[in-house]
Amino acid sequence: MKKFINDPDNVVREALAGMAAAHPELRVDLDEQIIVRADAPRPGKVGIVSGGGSGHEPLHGGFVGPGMLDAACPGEIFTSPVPDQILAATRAVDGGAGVVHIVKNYTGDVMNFELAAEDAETEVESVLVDDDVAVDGSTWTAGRRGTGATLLVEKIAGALAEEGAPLAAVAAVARDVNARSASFAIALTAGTTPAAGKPGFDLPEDEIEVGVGIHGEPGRAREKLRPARELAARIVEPVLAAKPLEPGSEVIVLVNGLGGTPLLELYVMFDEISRLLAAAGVRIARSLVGNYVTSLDMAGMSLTVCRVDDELLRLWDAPVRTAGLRWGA
Amino acid sequence: MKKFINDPDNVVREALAGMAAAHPELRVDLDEQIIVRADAPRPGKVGIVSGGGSGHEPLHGGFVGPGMLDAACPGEIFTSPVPDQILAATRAVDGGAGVVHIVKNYTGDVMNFELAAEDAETEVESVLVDDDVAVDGSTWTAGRRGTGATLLVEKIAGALAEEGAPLAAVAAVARDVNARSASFAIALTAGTTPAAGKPGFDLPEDEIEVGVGIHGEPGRAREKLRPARELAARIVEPVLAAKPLEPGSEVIVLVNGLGGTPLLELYVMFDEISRLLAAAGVRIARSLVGNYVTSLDMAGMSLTVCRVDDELLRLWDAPVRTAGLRWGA
Amino acid sequence: MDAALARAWVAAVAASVTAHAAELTDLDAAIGDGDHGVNLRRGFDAAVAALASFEADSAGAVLTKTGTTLVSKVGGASGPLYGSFFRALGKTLSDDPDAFADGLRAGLDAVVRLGKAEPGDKTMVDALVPAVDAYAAAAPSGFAAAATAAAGAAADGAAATTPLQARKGRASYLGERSAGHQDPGATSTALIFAALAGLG
Amino acid sequence: MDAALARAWVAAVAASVTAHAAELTDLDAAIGDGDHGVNLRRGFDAAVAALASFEADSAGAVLTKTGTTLVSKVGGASGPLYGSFFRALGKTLSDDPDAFADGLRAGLDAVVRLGKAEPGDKTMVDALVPAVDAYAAAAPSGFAAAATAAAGAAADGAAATTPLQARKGRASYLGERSAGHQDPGATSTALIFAALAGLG
Ligand SMILES: Nc1ncnc2c1ncn2[C@@H]1O[C@H](COP(=O)(O)OP(=O)(O)O)[C@@H](O)[C@H]1O
Ligand SMILES: Nc1ncnc2c1ncn2[C@@H]1O[C@H](COP(=O)(O)OP(=O)(O)O)[C@@H](O)[C@H]1O
Ligand SMILES: [Mg+2]
Ligand SMILES: [Mg+2]
Ligand SMILES: [Mg+2]
Ligand SMILES: [Mg+2]
Repeated sequence: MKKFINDPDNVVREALAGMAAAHPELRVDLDEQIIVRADAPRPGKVGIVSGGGSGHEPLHGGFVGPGMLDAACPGEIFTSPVPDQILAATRAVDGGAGVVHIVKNYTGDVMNFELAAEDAETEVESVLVDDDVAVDGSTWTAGRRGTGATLLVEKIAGALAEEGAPLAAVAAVARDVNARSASFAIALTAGTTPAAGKPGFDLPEDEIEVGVGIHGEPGRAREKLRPARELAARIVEPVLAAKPLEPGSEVIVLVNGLGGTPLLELYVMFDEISRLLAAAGVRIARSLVGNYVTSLDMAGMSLTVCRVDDELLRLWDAPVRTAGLRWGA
Repeated sequence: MKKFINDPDNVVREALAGMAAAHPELRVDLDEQIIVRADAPRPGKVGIVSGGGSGHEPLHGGFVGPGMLDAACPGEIFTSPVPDQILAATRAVDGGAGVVHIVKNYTGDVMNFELAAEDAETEVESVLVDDDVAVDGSTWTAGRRGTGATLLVEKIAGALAEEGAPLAAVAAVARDVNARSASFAIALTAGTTPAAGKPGFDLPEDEIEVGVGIHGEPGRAREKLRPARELAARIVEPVLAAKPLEPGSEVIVLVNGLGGTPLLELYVMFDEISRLLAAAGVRIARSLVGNYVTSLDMAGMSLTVCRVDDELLRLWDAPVRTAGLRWGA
Repeated sequence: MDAALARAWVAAVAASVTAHAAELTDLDAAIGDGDHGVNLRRGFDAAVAALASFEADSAGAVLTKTGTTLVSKVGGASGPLYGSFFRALGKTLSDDPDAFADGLRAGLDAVVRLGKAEPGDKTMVDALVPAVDAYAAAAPSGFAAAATAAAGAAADGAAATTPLQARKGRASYLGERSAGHQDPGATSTALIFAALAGLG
Repeated sequence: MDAALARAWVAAVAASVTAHAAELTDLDAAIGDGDHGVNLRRGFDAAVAALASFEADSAGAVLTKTGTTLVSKVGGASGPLYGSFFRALGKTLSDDPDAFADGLRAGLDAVVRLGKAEPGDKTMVDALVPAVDAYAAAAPSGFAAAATAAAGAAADGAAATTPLQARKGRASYLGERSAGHQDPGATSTALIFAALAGLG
């Protein structure tokens, strides 16, 4: 394993210290292990807290700031945060209007956020993100995973909260964005966690994992590597199957790198994907191409498509000022 | 080789098509192979053109837009653009006030930009970027390479040009930023070009290349992998040796990923580097942590330090609206 | 169970998960995210450290503290689950230090309440249920015999997860591909009961 | 040299750089950026394509067009250098179709003017200089003999770059580590002269 680390056990803490040094506009509490917007809590504003395992940067810490999250609580790598962190973050952003927890649907995240919400001194609305259509939502699984749509949920809910909307409305728009979103991912290589010290799985030179999540786990199936055009079709098909889009639908598209894939290749994929969506009569209203919801150094990409209306687009376009996403401010 | 591509020969063209689809606010000319700001040419505004081989994304195409570049001309992967492209870009942004060419100091880039400048119908000022202090600038080499400082030069010159400054002033500030900057890079693994299909060099699990550039070439020396703390010292030392900084100096720091290194690790390195700079009495006025000047999927990072004054900071802080760098707009 | 035995158990579990950390992590890498060994090592090391400065004269207090520490330090799925297990066990023992079988049952109930897994879902529950049952059945023969029976049942339960397809936790995302691998959480449950048996 | 022979030469170079693309790329990967083979294949394929629709009855026009196409299609260091070489050669032949030795000299001068490399810098110049000299020396014996002499000298010149430390181009960044590898550009120069000799 070759990584810029000192000790696998301290990576998250040291990276947090780095964030603190790089972003004086954030309040980073190394003891509580949380990242908080400098001006939190804002009286009367609904607080938005998210968090999850580390290794997905810029998610979530890179999305703390005006127009998006009020706080993030990063767990150890690929390990959900503990209730203490979540509680500390909830307290730090509680401006008296309640707090939304944006929780990616993983057993560990759900349970830890649940324990924290039970102990919270303010009203908490938990919003589950479960956009990954590679996993079916039947009782045979822990349910769909939360992946790329998390960014959209955080951005749009963050914009509404910034406008002063009440708790129920912020939670509702977050759930709405999740319900409108579908994601699917492909990995070309496994990522390496500092603790494991070796790739999560081995893949032959001509094989890929299809339907992977963002925790280095193998996907739903192993398939042959194919040209970008065919991979794009492989990825668009389940997304459209899960959330059929009528011709004329407007969508936000996120072509997201999993950490080890060059931007150049993400744009090649965006080219293919945009053709396929156009062929399906879908209009790309907004798009984002880059590494946003990563899985350490995994080579691969995910597609997230979210059907939007004018109000959601307005909230998407609203100013946001964070380390990882910034416009209009 | 595992990549999201169709055909190695078409990657650059297809990625450009993807940029065109993802960024309707840009004008992408697939025939001329250039990316141009939608409102170019702006009468009376100095045009800024940069370019170089592809594989360094978001550099340069991701830096086209208000407050930064007016046009970029991406060459084939790791291959400088040809004079025709550069000329087309120069024409497209010529608003009558002359055009600045920002050229990274590589033999191929220098010669191709030179041929284009000879044929240009407008006044052209060429600015060479040569910040990589791993290479000595003696007559024994082609001179120092242009790497991370390119981003700073493009940002600051772009801000001044946006304000309507004349050609000589824009070129002068660009040269000044370059002169104030020093960079040094370390690679943990080699990147893979689509054409070569295999990593540019082999590295044992416990070795790194020190003093690498951004074209997959081996570095100045092969050394043992060490903890982040020691690697930070290894990288800060030559930078400070090349551009000694008096205690109290203010700097912009860019901790830049080479493409295959997780953001988490870049923040660990930023933590270490900021401590070393603080110990040297240097004040980090602004910083940027992320993948900006990449070398495909190379795992590694570079440090760029640029000593600034109030005027340079003002220009750095000025609004910029591009795919890869955005604030205040 | 008294405080000293409870402390010894926690210390033995900490030693065991440290010794088996790589194995647990490898099992988790195969069908999960490769952190189970690290998670438990971090958690039980923290529990041992917390207990070192914790004055308690009852097993109930020791195990409740252990559970609270696990919840605060582990994260992931196993943190709240094992944390709740030890908290519920500790609470039962605080009421009645001799009700170890009941305490184990309360711990199991807490795990099921939180995680909603059933036997056969390929989780720690597949080791926990037979272990708790075996302990209860053998309890009349005394602690040592009951702990030994529980350890054997937990090991068998863990081994029996191998052919199963997971229906809970991260392994469920793999669908049929989760079959053929032993569940990491069931494996660590077996270690916890082996440590208990080792006290006897 | 007439137009047909010039076309045949360019076609032969295109075939040769295609056949040797991997080798050139490997040489460039060792001390450069691994694109020299791809660059030249792209450039000479484009030259062949451009010539197919280019009506020209003189070697001068054919080679000037070749040079212009290389400049427009190759990029990198080798594009402007080889482009200038062929343009200068073509221009000389346009004035005097028999002045091939002078044309080569003019091409070499153009390369040196643009790239400022001296012999011993470990560049294409190390193959070009001996090739141009050898051609001039053997020119009295006729084209075939001169081309053969030039090809041999270019190959020797290319081989002689191996021990050198580069002082120009990307390989110079490697310092001492550039020694021990043959220069890719000198190698492609040898291919260009081998193609010339093959026409005879
Ligand atoms: N819903 C559940 N109920 C009971 N046990 C579960 C449940 N989900 C997961 N587990 C157990 O947790 C183990 C994984 O723990 P760990 O790797 O530490 O957490 P994570 O899955 O969050 O990375 C699994 O092997 C399984 O035994
Ligand atoms: N200044 C120079 N003068 C002459 N030849 C040069 C010079 N710089 C580089 N070269 C030649 O160019 C070759 C590399 O060409 P190529 O790989 O196509 O371009 P790049 O170096 O831009 O990737 C080198 O092997 C060398 O022979
Ligand atoms: Mg985990
Ligand atoms: Mg090149
Ligand atoms: Mg796990
Ligand atoms: Mg090259």
